[in-house]
Amino acid sequence: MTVRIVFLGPLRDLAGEDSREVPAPLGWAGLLDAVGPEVAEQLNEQRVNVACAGKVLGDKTALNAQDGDEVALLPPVSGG
Amino acid sequence: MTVRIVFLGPLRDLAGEDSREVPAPLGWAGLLDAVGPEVAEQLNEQRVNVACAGKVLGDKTALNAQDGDEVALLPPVSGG
Amino acid sequence: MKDIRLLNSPFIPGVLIGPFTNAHPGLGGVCTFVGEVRGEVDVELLELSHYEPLTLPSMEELAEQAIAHFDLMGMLMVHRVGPMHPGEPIVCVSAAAKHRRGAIDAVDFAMDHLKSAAWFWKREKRNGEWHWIEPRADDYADLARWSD
Amino acid sequence: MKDIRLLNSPFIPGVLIGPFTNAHPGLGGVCTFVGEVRGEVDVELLELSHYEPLTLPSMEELAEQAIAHFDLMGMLMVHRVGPMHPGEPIVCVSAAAKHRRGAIDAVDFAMDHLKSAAWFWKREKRNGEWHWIEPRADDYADLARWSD
Repeated sequence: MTVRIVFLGPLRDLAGEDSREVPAPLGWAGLLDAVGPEVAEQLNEQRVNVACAGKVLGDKTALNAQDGDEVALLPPVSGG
Repeated sequence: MTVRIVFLGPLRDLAGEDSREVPAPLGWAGLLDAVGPEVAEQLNEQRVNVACAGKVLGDKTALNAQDGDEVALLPPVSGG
Repeated sequence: MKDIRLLNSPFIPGVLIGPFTNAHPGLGGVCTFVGEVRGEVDVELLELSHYEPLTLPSMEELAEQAIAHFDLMGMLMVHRVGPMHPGEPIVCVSAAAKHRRGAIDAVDFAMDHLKSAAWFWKREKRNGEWHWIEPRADDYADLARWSD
Repeated sequence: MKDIRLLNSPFIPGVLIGPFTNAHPGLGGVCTFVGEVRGEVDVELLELSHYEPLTLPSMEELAEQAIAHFDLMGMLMVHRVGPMHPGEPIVCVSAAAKHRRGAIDAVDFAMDHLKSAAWFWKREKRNGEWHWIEPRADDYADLARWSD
């Protein structure tokens, strides 16, 4: 009964790991608790997105991850 | 002591030939006379340009072609 | 024809663009943009990471938008991921259309979106240390051109 | 590097673009447009005529303008003349630059000018008869975008 949190890009360095397993279900408050204060501060910024089960959330604070879901923390991108 | 008039694009069909030699010097009035009424009518249109000795004339009515010059009649282009 | 790929190893754009072009008989024009890892003085290595569950689906969706919006016959969109060296192609976008305007605008549109709206994160190694690259303000401005 | 050519026979764009790209180490991006003779239903042959003393000098000047205005590292501009068949490339413009915006805009600029401000005349043979092609109003409108 777990949710996997995935840290992308610079958030990976901040978290010190690629991913972390936490108990399901997982909401916004639980996510902020689980990732530690530094990552939580980034998550509160508007330009950081959250995806759950392969979908980017329009309102990340409405996160409601269930058992087996992957929650991805997506900092600002830089492709091309 | 001649000027060579070159007919480009559709003007070639209208003139019925690729080029024509006429006596030098050649001015605007002489050019209109030399090319026949159909081509002259086209020449009077703003979108038809005239080049003399490899330069497109800003004011084609100021044409003043000397012996050995080539005068090119340039209808609207369609490249690319 | 929609040909969208993520590649882990170097590629030669011409090898992709030739067959892509030939796949669209009757086309009027093909516009192609190839971006390379710039050889800044002290960059040893560049690494592009991505998030698999989002990256390819979002590129597919971007290509579909471009095809519909610019009336394309086809779009090729190839992006490298992983470590790469200066001088290597990192992205290749190609659009085939009946008319040149659609092909050129589609490439412009796709590149702006890949730069600042696709799920890639770039870092570069200089003097043995990794540095994350954030999008430039210019990239956001370029993207905003399409949001009218 | 400025590489401007008029060609009397068919060419393969990739054969030109590979070496052109390799000639600019340190580039950020290369944008290329290739226009082909469209295979309209009844077109047998297309013929492009030009005026030698003006054509190549005006293409050279156009490339110089583009290089200066869009801060290019190089420009390739190749145009077919003479008779050609549907499906054959008729024009290839490629721009190499540090940044993608310059490369894409330069190709856009060069194509608009080649379409309606370079010394080419196009006619096509349909059912055994030649017909001259005039520039479309769209082409003039495209060109006007650059005259601010």
